[in-house]
Amino acid sequence: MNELINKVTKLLNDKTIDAFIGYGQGSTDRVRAIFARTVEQASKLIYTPACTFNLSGYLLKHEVKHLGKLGILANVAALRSIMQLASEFQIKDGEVYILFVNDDASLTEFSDFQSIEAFLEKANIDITPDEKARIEKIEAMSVSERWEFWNKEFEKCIKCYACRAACPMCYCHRCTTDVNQPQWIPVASHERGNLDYHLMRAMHLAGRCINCGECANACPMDIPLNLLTYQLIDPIKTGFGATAGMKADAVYALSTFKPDDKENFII
Amino acid sequence: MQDFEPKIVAFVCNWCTYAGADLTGTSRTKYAANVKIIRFPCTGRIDFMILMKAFENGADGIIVSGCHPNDCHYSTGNFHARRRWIVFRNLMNFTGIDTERILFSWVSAAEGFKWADVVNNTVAKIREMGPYENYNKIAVSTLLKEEVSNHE
Amino acid sequence: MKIGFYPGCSMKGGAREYQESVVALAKVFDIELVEIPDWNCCGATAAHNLNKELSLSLPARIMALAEKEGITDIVVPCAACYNRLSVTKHELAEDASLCSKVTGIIDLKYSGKTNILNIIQFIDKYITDKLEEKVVKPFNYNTACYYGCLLVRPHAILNFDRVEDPQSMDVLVKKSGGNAIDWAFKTECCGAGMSVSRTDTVARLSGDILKDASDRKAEVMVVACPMCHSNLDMRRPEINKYLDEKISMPVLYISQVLGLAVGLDAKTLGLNRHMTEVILPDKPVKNAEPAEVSKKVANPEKMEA
Amino acid sequence: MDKELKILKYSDLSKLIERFRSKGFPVLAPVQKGKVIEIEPVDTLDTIALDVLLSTQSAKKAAFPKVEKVLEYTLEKAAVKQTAIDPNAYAETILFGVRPCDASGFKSLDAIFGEAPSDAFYLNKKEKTTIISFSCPTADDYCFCTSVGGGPGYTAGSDIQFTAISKDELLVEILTEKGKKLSGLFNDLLTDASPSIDKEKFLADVKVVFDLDKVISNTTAAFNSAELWLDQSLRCIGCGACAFVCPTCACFDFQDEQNTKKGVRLRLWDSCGFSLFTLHTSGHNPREVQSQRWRQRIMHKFSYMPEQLKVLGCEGCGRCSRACPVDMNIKEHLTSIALQ
Amino acid sequence: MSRIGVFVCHCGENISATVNCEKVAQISKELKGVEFSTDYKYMCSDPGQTMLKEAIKEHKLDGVVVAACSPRMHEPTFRKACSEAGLNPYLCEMSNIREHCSWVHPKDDLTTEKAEDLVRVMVEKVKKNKALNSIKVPVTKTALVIGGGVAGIQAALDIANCGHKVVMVEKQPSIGGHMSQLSETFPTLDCSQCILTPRMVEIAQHPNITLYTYAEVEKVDGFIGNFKITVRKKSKSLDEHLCTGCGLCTTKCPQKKIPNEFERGLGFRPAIYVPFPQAVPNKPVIDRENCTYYIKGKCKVCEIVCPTKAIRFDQEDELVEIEAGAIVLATGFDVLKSDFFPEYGYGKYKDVIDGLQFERLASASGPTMGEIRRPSDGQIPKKIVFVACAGSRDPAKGIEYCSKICCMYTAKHAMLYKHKVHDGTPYVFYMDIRAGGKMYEEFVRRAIVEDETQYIRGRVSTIYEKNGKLIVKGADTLMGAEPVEIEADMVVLATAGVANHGAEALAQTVHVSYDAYKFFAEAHPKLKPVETNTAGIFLAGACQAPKDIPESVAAASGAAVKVAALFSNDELTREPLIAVVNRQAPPVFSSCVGCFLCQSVCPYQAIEREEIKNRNGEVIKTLAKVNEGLCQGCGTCVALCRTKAIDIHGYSNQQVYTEVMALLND
Repeated sequence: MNELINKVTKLLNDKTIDAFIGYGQGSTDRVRAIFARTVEQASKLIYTPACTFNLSGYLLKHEVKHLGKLGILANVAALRSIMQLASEFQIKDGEVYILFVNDDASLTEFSDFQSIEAFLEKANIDITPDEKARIEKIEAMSVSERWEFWNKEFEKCIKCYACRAACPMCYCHRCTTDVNQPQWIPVASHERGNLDYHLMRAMHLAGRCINCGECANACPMDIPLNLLTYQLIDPIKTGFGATAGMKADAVYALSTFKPDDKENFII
Repeated sequence: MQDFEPKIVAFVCNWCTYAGADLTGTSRTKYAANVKIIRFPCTGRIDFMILMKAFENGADGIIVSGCHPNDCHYSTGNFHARRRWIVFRNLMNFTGIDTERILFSWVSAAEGFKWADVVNNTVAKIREMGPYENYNKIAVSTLLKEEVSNHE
Repeated sequence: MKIGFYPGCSMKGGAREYQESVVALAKVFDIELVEIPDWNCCGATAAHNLNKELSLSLPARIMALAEKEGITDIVVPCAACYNRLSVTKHELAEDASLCSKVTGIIDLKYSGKTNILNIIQFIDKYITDKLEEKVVKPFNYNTACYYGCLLVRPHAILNFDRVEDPQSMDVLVKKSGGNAIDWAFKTECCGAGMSVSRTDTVARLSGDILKDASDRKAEVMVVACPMCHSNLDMRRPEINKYLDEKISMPVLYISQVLGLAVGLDAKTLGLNRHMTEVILPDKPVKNAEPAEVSKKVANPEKMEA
Repeated sequence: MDKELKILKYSDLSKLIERFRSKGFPVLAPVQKGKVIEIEPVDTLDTIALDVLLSTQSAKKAAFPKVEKVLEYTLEKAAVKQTAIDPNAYAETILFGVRPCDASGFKSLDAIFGEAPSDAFYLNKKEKTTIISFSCPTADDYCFCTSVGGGPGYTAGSDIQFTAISKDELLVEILTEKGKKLSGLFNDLLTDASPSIDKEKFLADVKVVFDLDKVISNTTAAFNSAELWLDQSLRCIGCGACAFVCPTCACFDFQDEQNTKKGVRLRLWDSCGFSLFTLHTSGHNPREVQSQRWRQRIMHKFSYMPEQLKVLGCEGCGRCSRACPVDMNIKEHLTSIALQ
Repeated sequence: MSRIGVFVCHCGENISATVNCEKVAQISKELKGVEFSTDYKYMCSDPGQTMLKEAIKEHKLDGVVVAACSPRMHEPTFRKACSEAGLNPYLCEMSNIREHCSWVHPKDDLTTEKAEDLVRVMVEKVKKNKALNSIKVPVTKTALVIGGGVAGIQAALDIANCGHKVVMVEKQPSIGGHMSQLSETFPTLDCSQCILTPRMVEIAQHPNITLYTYAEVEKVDGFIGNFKITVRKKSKSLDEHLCTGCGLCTTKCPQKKIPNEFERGLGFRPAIYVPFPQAVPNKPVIDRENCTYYIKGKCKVCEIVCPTKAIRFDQEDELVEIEAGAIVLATGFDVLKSDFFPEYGYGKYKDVIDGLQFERLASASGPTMGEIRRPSDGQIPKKIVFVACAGSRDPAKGIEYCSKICCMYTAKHAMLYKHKVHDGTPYVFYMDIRAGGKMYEEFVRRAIVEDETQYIRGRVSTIYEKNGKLIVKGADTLMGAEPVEIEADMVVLATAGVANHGAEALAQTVHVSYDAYKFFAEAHPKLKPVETNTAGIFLAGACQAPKDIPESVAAASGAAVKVAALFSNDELTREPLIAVVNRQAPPVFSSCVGCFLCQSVCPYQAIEREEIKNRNGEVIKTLAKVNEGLCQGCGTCVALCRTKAIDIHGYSNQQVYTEVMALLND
């Protein structure tokens, strides 16, 4: 932890960065994002096993960007977010100073996107066995059981859009939900409005989701939203050979094709 | 269920399937009147959300059809559409939307008979399956009809 | 490995040696052939001219019986039986109402999922891979492979080999160490349908076949059909009379050729049952070295050295 | 009216629900659903989660649901034909087992919706809702009701309040005429309570953490302190979770849903945290950045409402902090404002 | 409030026989926003159109729905009529109640209801239509002709003679195509090369024509009037400017035994070669696959003997960029590979040859100097069998269609044979004789009557060799299906004409469609025989279907006229049904977030980047922008766009959404 604080202090002092996005102590048993702009603030940086959430979404937040040159403490999910955002022209190489805490508490700094790509090649990017089991459990249901299951989940949704706000890939200034000519997605949080919203979001994240799970973590109503996008990861990988957030210059799986893409349902 | 006339919407591309359906007409091949066509320039233009809109507005079945691979008027639109459908179908299936109610097909401008077959088979299948009760419960019309409720 | 075996009438009569050789060959490769219990006539030659439903019900029953036993592959060495079973499977798959009618007649469950294998398909599926390593006595003869009609036609249904110039037996003969000759009568008619009624026609048709093979220096002819065999073998006196020439070329089943190559003796393979005496003089083996060794020699580095 | 004190045997509680239901009153109560606790219609006591700290969402939806139909219309050749929704078409309802902060939250909503022109949809529902609250035996670090004038046994807004005084007995405070009327249904189960019972003994200990007057005055003064708001809200991601779980947030949006023939007008929850909340058609947004939206949230609750409606916009339930995905802790932020 | 007019057409009785048109018009009148509604016998007729125009003026209509036939048929007609009445043509839509309704459903209420539905959908759609103006694009007055056979030559010369530039790209080292291989041509028996080679020379010398031989089209971008083509000029290992075409290198090359493609394998050529003596350009290329230098690294005999030092062993392929306004495809055909017929022994027996090989044998410049000698031993065949329909009209093993040219050239072959081998007997096995054409039937009669060709109506079952003879077994169906056996000395197979090898890949490169046989597809079989479905790309010759020389030349001239017509204007008017990125006032500028995922879906590279700068010149936002000239309006980007920042005119989000709404809510 000291190494991190020392490093960030140095970066701030020598003006390499103007602000550093890291973790700090939060309410009671929580950790939260902090934005160290001074040495004093940097001394509040912590790194504990609870520091698991993906900070990368802040890189595109208007007010955070205005703090100046940013540094960030990135975990694997954040690194993948950065790669994906780079492939969508939202972050440029060298724009952000990226630190990573290794298992032995030492720090890795990434000089460029290429080094992140090399790092990610060896990193564990899979969804957890628990998440996998939950997906399999749903897949094992009948069609109508699945409909019932999701209907029950979506019923709870209050359309607070915490999932969207927490997702690093949901950076559109004008989400489809906000488009009202035509009103593709009903604003109301009734069953239809909720189903439309969540399917739309899952579809828009298909091939872009880097399985950080922030959507589900953010949901105050405890809807397992992450499973919607997670279950598309495997088909996209096996079907199209694409995995999101691995390369800064990747072509999006759904804006390319192979003439021999396999399907078994088109007659 | 005897009198059930399924409502089926067909989303087709202008160059192949729409022209194929024109040929069905020119050949005077008969098919069921339940299917109504909405014309798109290309299958690549067909947004997945429009399929959801069709179900929400009471469609019991959907046909999506365009040019065979390599035959796209715009050369690659149908390839992109195919990927999108592969993914969307996966998602629909996972969320319990009945993928049996959406038929995807390639019907070329020369396949007037195939179009009649596609329509007739789909109508027969949906007729057998009955109205799409699950989706009808949350359809637009349901909200419009519904009495004022106390608690959502 | 449990593979179904449908002998049909020939294997139990005129072509006993065919069955004997198939079973013996399978045994060499540790394959157990299970005769389908309570099998019946396939209806070949006559039934489909007389009564379509009967002609389909007979083979359907055979396949249904196999299904009941949990058999997925049926080996049908007789080309006529193979043809009937395959055609039935095809017709019932194409026409659901016909299928339900036929299953009603046979009163058995029929799914149409059983694989029908002719002798070559059987060998290709289970034996060919291991054939070359088991060859101990290469079948070193000029061999004319004769396919006849029922094995490859109609192509649309059987989808087996090239209709006009089939190659599958030629490949097997080559793998057994033989020289499959190029000749023109591979699929000419042998006259099977007139085997009994018009022996003069048989003599002419089969005679032309034997004559062409003989002219092209064939030492032995290979077949995969009991009808072909009986015409080419049993009708030899009539043929020789028609040709005015004595052709002593023996006619073997493909299973016998492979059997000889893997070292089975003539008796086991039933060679003694042929009408035309099987005389195959020992010949010096040209290429005694196993294939793998020859590959090594072909290594360019070694050659340079 | 003066409050009446009674005792109810815990074992008779289930009879209450049975009687309410047999009279045809819908009963809304907290129900545990996985990790969340929702306020839902119930039929029996055993489905009610009484020993939980708080429901995830507040109880406001009893009178202010997340989706509410307010108008129906048909599009005819020449004109639009409207059919008004009768706001009175709402059954007498019992809101049961909620916490004092939920009940007192309705005070703020009453003030907002009661202001002219008054909102018949809300007021009628509220009028027909009888609230039976349960005082709080426990609290957590997010609770700060005592700092904003409430408390674990706060009775304002409740028609009846129950307090567990032993394993078997509940103290029943009948607080309003509405409560009195409803208690007629279970008078037979009540016995008189000794006036000497010290209710406070059975309540959670919630410390006062800031000076409310300071918060109000400092907030009002801090309108132009952009740095303060930015500093507090840098991590805010602009979702609406805080507003939607809040017992006093009352902002709403109208949306028409229609096909080519007919349509309905719906009232939906909205949140000042959304960037679109104040977006003008021109593209101009008076609250362009998140810190301005955060300022609005705090100022509305602690400056504008006290000033204009004479009520505070906060009950100190802490739901917003618990629901916040990025740990925006309102108690902490208010404390720091008080110390400015 | 909309003022929409609905016009329901009876189409004589084509629609009214099953649809109650009066009722459709009546019901439509009740729809919100419909100001006027009527039905009429023939909307497309002059009085019909006049009625439409008058109604637009009289009722001040701001939208029109014509319920009639397919919009693919008459949309332009009615849009033009609207335009003439002062209504923006893009405020007119058609409901297809003929092809999609009256013709495919029986006469009953459901059919009329469907027609009502289809009209309602378009009424709602047209409310969301926007007035649009057509787009003008400049035309580059250069044509690219792909293929240098007789069709390509004709098209190129015709276009060039109209005063336009032409670039011709030919895959082979010389132009000339199949026609240059032919001996004499039917039905006149004039020498093929004598009539072709002057035109080949004309190509080489024409000031408006640039010729690239040994070159292939690699990439085609752009659109009508503005194609950008990348051509790969394969290395000839030769400096063409220095080479004088003296031919010394070809005589000295030590590699002499390479089967000669031009002679269809009946002769040999060296590794550095000119395909045939009259080749254009008459300069050699090195066939690197067979050149000793490229294989073993030493030789260079040609370089040593070359008097002008023109050999370039290290020459690399060159990529040439061409800008053209139109493309003519003239890539010709190929003959069916004969291994479809193992029973005919092609490839197994040297004396079984195909028709093109026979052409070479009969050609005065061929391997036998025009004498008919069989390949195996050079003997003159006394009995020769021609097998017509070797692959054609044979769905089982060959191709389903008739190759059209074989009947004629087989008759010609028989005649040429008889003219050269007077004591020989030609036999022809045929299915039918198809000799439609000027002087064609007479020509065949001559082969039968004057040249005593034995025509046998029946198919050949098998051909095998016996004692140096080819035994041809067949049946004579006119003689009671008697089996026929002919002991022939040589057999010529009239193998089917098929699409060129690589036609499919080329079609995909230039973005044209092709039929099941891989022949390029015309836009309309009758009315647009030389156009493709891709605007600005035309067809000439046998790349479209088997054609003989006169037909190929006629089609080529047709295509040339189409090109010339296109080039007659400096600008081209295009439909404005294209994608567009929304723009809004600052500080938003657009709902586009600049993720550019749309860029890679665009088949036309029409998505560009637009940088929005502040007053200090700093980039504050990067947005997608659609190039109007390049966009063809497929809309694939629209479906992909998450913020719905891209929309497409004519099929906008509002329009398709409304259509679904209207269709399902009656």
